[in-house]
Amino acid sequence: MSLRIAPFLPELLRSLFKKPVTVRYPFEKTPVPAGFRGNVVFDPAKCIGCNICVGDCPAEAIEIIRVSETEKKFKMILHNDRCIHCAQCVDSCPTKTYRMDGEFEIAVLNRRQLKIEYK
Amino acid sequence: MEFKVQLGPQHPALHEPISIRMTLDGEVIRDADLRLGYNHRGVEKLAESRSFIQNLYLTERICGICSFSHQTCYTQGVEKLMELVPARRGLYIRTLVCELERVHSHLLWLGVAGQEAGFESFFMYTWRDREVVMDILDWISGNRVHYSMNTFGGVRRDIDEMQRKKILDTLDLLKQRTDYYLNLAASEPTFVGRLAGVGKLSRQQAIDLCAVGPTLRASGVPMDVRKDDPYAVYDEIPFEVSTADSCDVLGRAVVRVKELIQSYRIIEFLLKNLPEGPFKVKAPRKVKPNEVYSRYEAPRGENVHYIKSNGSDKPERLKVRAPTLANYPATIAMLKNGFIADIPLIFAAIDPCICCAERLVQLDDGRGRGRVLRFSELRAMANERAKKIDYTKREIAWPF
Amino acid sequence: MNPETMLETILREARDKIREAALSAPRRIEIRAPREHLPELLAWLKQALGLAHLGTISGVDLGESFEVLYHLSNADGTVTVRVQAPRSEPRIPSVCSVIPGAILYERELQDMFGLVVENIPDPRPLLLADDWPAGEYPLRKDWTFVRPAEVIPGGE
Amino acid sequence: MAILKPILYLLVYPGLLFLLVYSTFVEWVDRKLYARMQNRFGPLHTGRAGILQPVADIIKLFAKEDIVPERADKRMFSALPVFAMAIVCTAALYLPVWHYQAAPSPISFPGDLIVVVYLLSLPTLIFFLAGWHSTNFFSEIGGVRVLTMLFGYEIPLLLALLSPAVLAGSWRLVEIAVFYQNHPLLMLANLLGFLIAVICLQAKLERVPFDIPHAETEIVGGQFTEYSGRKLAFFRLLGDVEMVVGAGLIAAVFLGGFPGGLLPGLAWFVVKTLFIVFLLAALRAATSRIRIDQMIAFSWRWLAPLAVLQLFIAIIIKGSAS
Repeated sequence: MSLRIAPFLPELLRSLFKKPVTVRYPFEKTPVPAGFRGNVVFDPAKCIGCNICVGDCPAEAIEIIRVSETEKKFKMILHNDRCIHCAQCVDSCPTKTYRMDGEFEIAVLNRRQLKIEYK
Repeated sequence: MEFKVQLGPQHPALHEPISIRMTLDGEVIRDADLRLGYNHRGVEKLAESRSFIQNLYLTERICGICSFSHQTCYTQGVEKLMELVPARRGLYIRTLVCELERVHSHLLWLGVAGQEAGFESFFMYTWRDREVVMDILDWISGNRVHYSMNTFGGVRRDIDEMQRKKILDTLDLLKQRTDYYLNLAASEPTFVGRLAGVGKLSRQQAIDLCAVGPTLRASGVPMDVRKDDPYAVYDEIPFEVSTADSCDVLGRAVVRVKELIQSYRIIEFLLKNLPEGPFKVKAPRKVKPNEVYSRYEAPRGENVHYIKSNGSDKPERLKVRAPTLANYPATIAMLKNGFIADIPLIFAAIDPCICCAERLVQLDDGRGRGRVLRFSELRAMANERAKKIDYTKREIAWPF
Repeated sequence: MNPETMLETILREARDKIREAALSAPRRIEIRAPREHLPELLAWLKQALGLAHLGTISGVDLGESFEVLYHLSNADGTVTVRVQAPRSEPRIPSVCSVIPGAILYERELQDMFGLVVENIPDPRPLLLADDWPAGEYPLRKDWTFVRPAEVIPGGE
Repeated sequence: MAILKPILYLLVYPGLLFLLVYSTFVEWVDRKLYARMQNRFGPLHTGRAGILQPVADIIKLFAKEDIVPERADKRMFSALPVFAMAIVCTAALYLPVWHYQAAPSPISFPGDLIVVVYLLSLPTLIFFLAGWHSTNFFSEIGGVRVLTMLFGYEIPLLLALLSPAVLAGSWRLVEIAVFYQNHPLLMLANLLGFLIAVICLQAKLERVPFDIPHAETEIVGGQFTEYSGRKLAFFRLLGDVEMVVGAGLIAAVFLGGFPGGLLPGLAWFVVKTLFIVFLLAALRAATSRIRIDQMIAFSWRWLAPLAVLQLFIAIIIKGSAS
């Protein structure tokens, strides 16, 4: 291929009259895809306390605590500051207790606010 | 007169920390040395205390750009240890994501090459079109960077008919744009002038220094793990290994663009021949004592994982060798007798991924100190240290 | 040349340099060799079988001894050369004279396992920090990392 | 009144006030054009369509901490940005915007073309000194590159500016401009020289493809590596003012100046300088940075001979006309 003078120029000049492709993010948002892995959501009613998710979680972000001695009731503490959003808990759970939502703006100023309790 | 200079670990041309120490003679580099170790995370040691499933996500996080490469390399190694035959549809989808990742990585590289050469418009355009691939990966896997698609025995998500059609449609746009960039990069005089003849690495040098990937292939050695040691379903797919004979940065760019075109062919083949059936099979949790040497052709070259199991659910040893580490000796050879102006290009031409290459031991990560340093304290520490250094004005050669 | 003929050639012509050799998996050959003849063996493999590409050098801590694996590849397969060095005398010869690209892997071995690579052209530490204490080799099994308690910045 | 006019001239138009305001506007235009050519928005949020973004950048820099390296020559280090700014602003006063032959400007004199070119090459020297006095390796390399590049583009620029002057038979900017207003067709004779001058101006402004002295991927910030805060703000503003003055000079010499007195002259000034800024922005977008040896080779192999050719064309036309 031979060298030409300013081969890029036609495309550049065309772009001058096109709408920019930049998404003005905080003002307009693109929708997240259907299978997006956002925050972990836990359904305490379905949990059987098998603790597979605790063992499989690569980030050690899940704690399952038994609420009462007599009943099979559990609560989950999610350390969202450690969570890496891999959704392994969704795959590992035998009773489909977990799902992922589409939220991605989860940054906060205080890290402690990311500790979430599901009862 | 010669003088010694240190580039990095913080430098605008280096997107990640690495230090190049050079002996300069005016603008010419006489000698170069690399200092590594600014980005240690202790992945290999950590992997020994994690279960196989947890390591799936640990290996993925060795690198951001080639996350799927490391994960796939690890996954297929563990599958061999488990003596597990993955589902065929799963393997097709896995290969599809591999190739999509290659496309996104090579488009990214084209942009980086443009940026390092000061060709900002080229950078903006290639990255704009890279978003198309990122969107495809987004549809398939849910997220843009860490796809988390692999699991032992197949993949975690199926792709449906609509996604298949959508990918095939967008592929045409990508093909067209890649052709345009190939023409553009090969005909813009200032860009070609910067790339041609820079960073020479002869065929023999490339082989001796164990270079991998496009760096090796641009020196005329047709080594590609996909052909030499086929994994996943590459033995069923028709494609060609791209090489170039010019042994310089331009050759490496050409190899990458040719690979892009091959990748489009592969993606098209995969989508048209996608077999029916399950996309994953059930995997055992424990692994028999054995060892495996898993190879994978990442966008940057041959990626290697050596995994040894001891019968428990944790690996005995996981050794990771990322392509960038293998290319460092070749980089030093390329830097010698080059110009300062060529450093960013030569360095970018191996497509360095420093966080990939360094993954070993962590000493203190700030968190381990038990206290958090304030900015003022850091500054006081730096001043304290600076006072101890004897600054005598360097003797500098007048270059004329 | 397929892996089977490669194995035959190795068994036939390099008998004196190896202990045993076998096919371990498809396209994978394993050779056990004494560490003394390592550079000669690698030079022979490179010259006779074209095994010029060193994938990596993996070190494994077996307790009593260290195992060092040299993964060599050509277009037909991968040959893993396995040598052992006892913990009391952790020395292996350098292969940089045969394969110059091995230098970084050998330096990494020195850092991580405390193996002494004899005749290495460049013995400086590769990956560890400048103020890393001497005699600590992180990838040995007896080196354990105690994870410090997590501190969340910002106080209670 | 007789005193008021020079004061207005110095401080308001085309002096300091106009120059500073207009140069920030020109920077905005340049950034916006560059961004739109790359399919981006460019500055967007400060002011209407980001028009105040350059001002905001300068204000931000003024508010930042100002660090002088310990080993640097402190007086030189601090004085250089102010010197450079003063020199370029002085050069602006010679541009024939307000004054015409009927009412010449207070400082216009026969031969001011040479003075403007000279004043415009002084900042280059100051860049070199700034780099050299920073005692930083990257600054020194940048400073040396600045000087090396000066030898590349200065001669072609001077030769290219000479040919319209030869054709007009004067060395005074006003007279050159008036000559081409009266003979607009002769402007075409200088087309080649105009293109050379635009390319050389790009090199003088150290913009892509000639941003070699402060190529950030190679030598960080070049001669400005150690500069921060107010001093860096001065250097940044200097670049914008230099762009206005350079564009104004080329417009005055090649494009027939700014006829019609105060307001039409102002309009012409804006139109013609923006046209040149557009050319500069397009050149910046369409090329990649070249190496210093390639730059020198290019300017001596192509620019200088072509500028000489242009000069011959001018002399031949001049000879055949008289």
